[in-house]
Amino acid sequence: MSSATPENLDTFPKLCADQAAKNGGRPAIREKNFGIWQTWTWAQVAAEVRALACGLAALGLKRGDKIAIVGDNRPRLYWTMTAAQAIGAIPVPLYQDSAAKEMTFVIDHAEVRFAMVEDQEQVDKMIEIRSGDGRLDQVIYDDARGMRHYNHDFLHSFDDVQAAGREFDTANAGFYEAEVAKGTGTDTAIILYTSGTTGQPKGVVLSFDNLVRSAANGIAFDNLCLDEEVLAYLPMAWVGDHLFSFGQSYLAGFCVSCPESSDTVLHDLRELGPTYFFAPPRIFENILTTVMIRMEDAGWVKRRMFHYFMSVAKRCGSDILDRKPVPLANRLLYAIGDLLVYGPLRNTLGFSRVRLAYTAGEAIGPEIFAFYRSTGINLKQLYGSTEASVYITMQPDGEILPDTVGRPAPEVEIKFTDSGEVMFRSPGVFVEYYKSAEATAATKTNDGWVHTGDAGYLNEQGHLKIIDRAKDVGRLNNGALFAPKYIENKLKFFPEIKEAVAYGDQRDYCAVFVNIDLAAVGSWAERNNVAYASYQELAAHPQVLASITRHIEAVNRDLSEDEKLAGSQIERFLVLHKELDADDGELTRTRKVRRSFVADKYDSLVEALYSKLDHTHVETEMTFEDGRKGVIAADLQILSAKTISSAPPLKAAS
Amino acid sequence: MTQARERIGDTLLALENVNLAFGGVRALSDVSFEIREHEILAIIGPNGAGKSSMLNVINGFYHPQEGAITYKGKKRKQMRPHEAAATGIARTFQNIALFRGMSTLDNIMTGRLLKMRRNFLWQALYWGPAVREEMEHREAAERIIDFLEIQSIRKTPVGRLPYGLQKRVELGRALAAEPDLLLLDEPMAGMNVEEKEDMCRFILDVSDEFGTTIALIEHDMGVVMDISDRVVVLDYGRKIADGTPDEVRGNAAVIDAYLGVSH
Amino acid sequence: MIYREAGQFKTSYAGDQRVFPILQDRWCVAAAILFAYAIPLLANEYWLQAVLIPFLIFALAAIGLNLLTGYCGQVSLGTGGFMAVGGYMTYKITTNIPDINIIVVFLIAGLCAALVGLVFGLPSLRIKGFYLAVATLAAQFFIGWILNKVGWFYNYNASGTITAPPREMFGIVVTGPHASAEVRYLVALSLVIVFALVAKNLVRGKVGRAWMAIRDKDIAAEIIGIRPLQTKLLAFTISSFYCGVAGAMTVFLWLGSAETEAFDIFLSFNILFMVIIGGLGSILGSFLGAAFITLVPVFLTNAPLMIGLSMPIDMQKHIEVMLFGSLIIFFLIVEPNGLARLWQITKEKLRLWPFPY
Amino acid sequence: MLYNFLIAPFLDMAGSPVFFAEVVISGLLTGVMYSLVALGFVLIFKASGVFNFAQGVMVLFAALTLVGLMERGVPVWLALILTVAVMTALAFAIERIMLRHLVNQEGIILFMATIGLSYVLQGLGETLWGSNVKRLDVGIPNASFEIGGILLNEFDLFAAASGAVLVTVLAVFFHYTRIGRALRAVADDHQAALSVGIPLKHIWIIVWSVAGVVGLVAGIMWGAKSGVQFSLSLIALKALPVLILGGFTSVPGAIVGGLIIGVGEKVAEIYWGPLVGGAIETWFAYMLALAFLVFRPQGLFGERIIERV
Repeated sequence: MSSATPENLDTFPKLCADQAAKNGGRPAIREKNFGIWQTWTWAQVAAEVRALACGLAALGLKRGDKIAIVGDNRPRLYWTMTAAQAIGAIPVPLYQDSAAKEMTFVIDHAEVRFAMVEDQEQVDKMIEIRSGDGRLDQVIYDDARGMRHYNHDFLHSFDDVQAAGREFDTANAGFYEAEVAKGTGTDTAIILYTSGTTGQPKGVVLSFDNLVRSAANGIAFDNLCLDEEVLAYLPMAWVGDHLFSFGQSYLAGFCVSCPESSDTVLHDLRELGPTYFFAPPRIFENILTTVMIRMEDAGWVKRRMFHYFMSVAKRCGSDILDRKPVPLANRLLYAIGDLLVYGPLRNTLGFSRVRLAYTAGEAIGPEIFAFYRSTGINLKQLYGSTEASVYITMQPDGEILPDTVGRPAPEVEIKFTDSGEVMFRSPGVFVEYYKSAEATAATKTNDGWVHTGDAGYLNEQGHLKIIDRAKDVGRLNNGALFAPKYIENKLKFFPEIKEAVAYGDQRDYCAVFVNIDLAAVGSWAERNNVAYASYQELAAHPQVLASITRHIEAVNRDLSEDEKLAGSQIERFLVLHKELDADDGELTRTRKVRRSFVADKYDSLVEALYSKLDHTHVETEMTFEDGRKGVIAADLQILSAKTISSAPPLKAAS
Repeated sequence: MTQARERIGDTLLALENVNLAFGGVRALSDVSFEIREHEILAIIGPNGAGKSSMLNVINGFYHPQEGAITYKGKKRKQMRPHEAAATGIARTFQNIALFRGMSTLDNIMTGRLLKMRRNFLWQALYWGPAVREEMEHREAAERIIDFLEIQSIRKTPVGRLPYGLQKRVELGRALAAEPDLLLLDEPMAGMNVEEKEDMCRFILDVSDEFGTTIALIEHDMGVVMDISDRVVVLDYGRKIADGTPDEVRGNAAVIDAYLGVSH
Repeated sequence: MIYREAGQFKTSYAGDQRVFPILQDRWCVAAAILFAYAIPLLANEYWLQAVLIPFLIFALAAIGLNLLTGYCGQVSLGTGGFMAVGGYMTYKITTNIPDINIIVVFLIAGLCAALVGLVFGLPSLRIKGFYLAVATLAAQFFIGWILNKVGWFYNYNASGTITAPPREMFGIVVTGPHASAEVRYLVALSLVIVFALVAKNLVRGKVGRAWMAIRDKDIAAEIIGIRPLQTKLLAFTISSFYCGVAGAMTVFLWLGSAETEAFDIFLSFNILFMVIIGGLGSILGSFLGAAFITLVPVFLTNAPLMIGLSMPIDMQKHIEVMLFGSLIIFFLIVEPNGLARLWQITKEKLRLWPFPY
Repeated sequence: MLYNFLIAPFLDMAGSPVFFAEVVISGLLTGVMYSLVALGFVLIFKASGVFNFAQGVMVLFAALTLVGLMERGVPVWLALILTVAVMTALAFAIERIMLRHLVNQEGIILFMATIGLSYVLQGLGETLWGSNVKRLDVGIPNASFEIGGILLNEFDLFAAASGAVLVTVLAVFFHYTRIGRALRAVADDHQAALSVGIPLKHIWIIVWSVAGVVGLVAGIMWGAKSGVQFSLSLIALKALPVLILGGFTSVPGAIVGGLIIGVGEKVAEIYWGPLVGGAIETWFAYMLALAFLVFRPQGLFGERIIERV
């Protein structure tokens, strides 16, 4: 596959037709449904898209109209994107777990006229949204289950729309081809709303050129080919899924598979055995945690064998993957380990065939990263953003530095502001924030450079290292540099710690909130016969607190070795009585901590951290799983951690 | 919950003066009622009222000494249960009667057996028409699995499933036969609130999506009042009331039977 | 551990319902079959004649009985009788019409046995469990008696023994005194492979499901529309067909000549042991069980020689019987679900390796 | 042909009633012996649900032990006591080594285990006492005499009498002792038996011991009549049709069934046997029982099963 795209294949509808012509008989998309992987070839996809596009046109979708797409990853929803683009409409995918209220904002802001939704759950939201003031002209649904008695005249089933489309197509021969031909690379391909850590979501407008060029560059960089297997399980509204599961598939022609449901992703992953896999660090972390927990329950022989070979892998696994010279003895041991442990492990996790795995979005723990690489999974990091059509920097094969995010991707330039903020310029740079020129101007300069908002630097090998959000990097009152996210990530690398929130900017010292990981700590409790009735009780258990203290102190040791950050070691901390939750607004939908929101919500706790108190009382409102709200109260202990003076290593060196 | 029940149609099955006795024990005395197309009919009554016997009579497992059964407009002669099944009657059981050695999928596939036509010689070769037939029915079974949301236990031996799921699989097996009349013997017995809600939803969905006529026995009055179109009340083998949930609720005889006043 | 299932996904129901859906299993089975065909190059006459040929024949009979007992839940103690029908009918047909291909004769004899099985299956409609098991003994004894009493079955020869006459296929002698053990082994192997596949086909589809339904809950089975009599009779018929073919093979591919005593009740018991020890309701188990029951006596006979122990021959015989009985009891206690279950557990472990669950 | 089968035998019977009576009586007496063996089966099946195929070998084993002891000069009375002790010890061992580990297994597994047990007992008995045919003489008189023209044998009468005594003793045991009542309870419901206060394993040891003693009696009778050898264990195969006729759980059934089979077999053998070439006793009993079962599936004394769903 060449990276250069022929001029006339500048939109996805055109690419779709091209794939249908070139690879018509090859699988294009699969969905696990009714027990098997139902498969559509490129030729079938092209026909489906055509029927749908004509049907949408027949329903009144016009060039320039927006169509919301809401649901889990489903072939029909992906086709809707292409179908809409074919007739010049703009798809606006929404996060499927958003509440109707959150969706209303986007639907209003983007002036969405049509919605293509997955099932009854989403249809109900659309009906609610529409009941306001006549937004949304037409709503189309994929799965009719439970909607037998819905008789709203704006509701249409996918099948009906396609049937109408086929009639329309026959009646208006040449319409579809003409519409597709009208599209050009500079047209808007999609508007992706980023959830944003603060404020209202912004609609990132990406053109076909942005996406097609970026996708092609990614394909060239990693030699992606026709035979890749990809599992599409991340939200369709997220740029990564759009590029990996949609854009690159249309360019390279590989097949994308949709899991049966969000509950069966891990099982489906195991069945499918993708060759090209993307997951945020959180997922790799969860998988590793489960691996460790499951191994704890194995017999001692197996456990010993596992740990022995994991140590072998730690010693030489990454080097073998990177094709570096490794002593023969280690190579042999690794080969045995591959037979006994790594191979089976990859198999049970579904990574047997992974040629290329990426993680991005946040920093991944070095231990976690090393675990995957040493067991023979080519896991790499990339650094990207919606505004860049994903790629900013990527780790090239064989050149993996765990604490960096790699070299600039093809055709990407990067530079740094005086304050250390990373900026980039590339063909993927977004067109604008939809209907907010002001925000666009604040992010994108006139000559096409974009502010990332992240602080970082290039190391001597030319790899980018990200420290923190530029605006979050602050200073303690004593002038020491304070990078909260850097500290939080270091803490989160411990399996027992699920989330951490660090405070310190313009304070006397650094202090943190910690969230325990229920799975990891719960399993520990079970193994050690520690009884607990609730999350809250477990979080306050003295042994848990002791173990968290040890972790904090370990982080302090790490920090003490960093010249710049040695001054911001953690002095006081507490373990929160409830899990930070997106439903309570404490996390974003992509599960990033909203630091200032949390600080406001728990201001009494923050103050307690900076007081002399050794415990404090708190009452918190929370949302339960069934959507009810309630208040929980707790007495929290405030603990102190040892800090390490940073001077000795430097002095010893001099 | 009973929207669009205007589609309730003619009588599907009518029982007239049915009498059933075992040795000297009378199980049913002179019971008459009818089941109408597309409706959900609940049969209620205290323990030992003859409810299960009623279902057993309908599907041909017990043969009443007296009385007539008219099904689909024709007077039915005495028949064996498998003959009744062939006329479109399927049922579930009070004490789960799944095939414990088989997987969920296989259990549901047994519900399709009546519809499979190829003989064993084709099967022995597992070739051509036999395979095609097998695949068609697998697809039908998968639709039921999807409908009942039991995808994740497709290949699990049913013996290992928790009680609530077993009940669901049993419903699936009955549905697989695409019955005209579905008999459910205490479909929600022993379930927790959440499982009951699921089961109610499935029963209503079955009625909605497939238009199946359903007769069910249930003890949970809340459920009965919620989902049924009509209720028949039995006590000591006799019918003491028959009507809409609201009518039955106010019936003095029913109240007596449940409070044990009149006996 | 050896499994690499990731990526072996199914895009059609046909793929999902294959006999061996996992690639590695298919390789193993293919390798095993190849090896089985290569065995004559490695094994000597003794092994073929005393171990491998009887193993194959017993495996076939065990599959037959497993269809009836393991899948359809009807216990039968008449296996020996049905095998005898197969043996005698083959003799009768091939001595009277020598031109019919001997394999075809096996099949016809199997059909005769099937017919007899059908008749003796009739009581299964009314009686169940041990009553039925004992009733099938009637078949065992009656068949043995009638084959002995009616000279027609053994062509009125003086000794009452049936002897396999030489018969050729493709110019190679496959039965009779001059047929080599290798040839007989290969013929038996091919027949067993074909019939094992047919059995698997039967049990994985409609017929097998109906049988298992009857086995697991006969009342529920009838209520969902399965006709109990037809289903049970089909099981008896097919099971007896398998036993009949196995009986024909016993005489023609293994013993060379036989009397009804070769098919006595202890043979019936032994086949039932194979089914139980191998695993009820498993075709693979039938093979494992047959291997166990065939190999244990061979081992017990040879073990004292191997460790240099010598004792009076009758004493050794008694001890053998005792150990055989003890082993069976031991095995039933340790794994009442049979070797197939053991294999299944092992396989599950291998698939999950290195995880314990 | 039809005449030979359907009419001639009956004419023969009518033609010589004394001979017919002798045949019937000898059948009844053989039937008593069948009953004795069947009784052992029923006891164990009733109390533990085990279809004990090894009952036949237990008969052999008991007889072998008795003969073996007597051959070594042990007096009859002591040999009898010792044999009873051995059978009890055997019951104990069986419970300990085998049954205890097979609790809650399916009937067929238990049945197969008893076939295994029969191999063990057979091997053990023959290893200990040798496999040659032995004569058993415990001093039962064996003279013939005539009553009303019918020839009778003292031995047979003695056997019938012992059978009757044994049955009576058992009946008393079951009805009037605490253990007996517990045994009956356990047949109906294991839980109920526990509430009587006797542990299941004791119950099992007791029934197996009793079955061993019953086996000993049967062994003495059969052994004295036809010598003690391996074929004695095949007597079990004779008792099986009795079981399906009388019902697996019915003591009266075992007795009546035994008598029916004994008479039926004898009569058939004498009057029809020659017509088909003889040796029909291997299967006749089965066919008789089978024919019977088709009309009454639960056996003579079994309870009618009302199936419920």
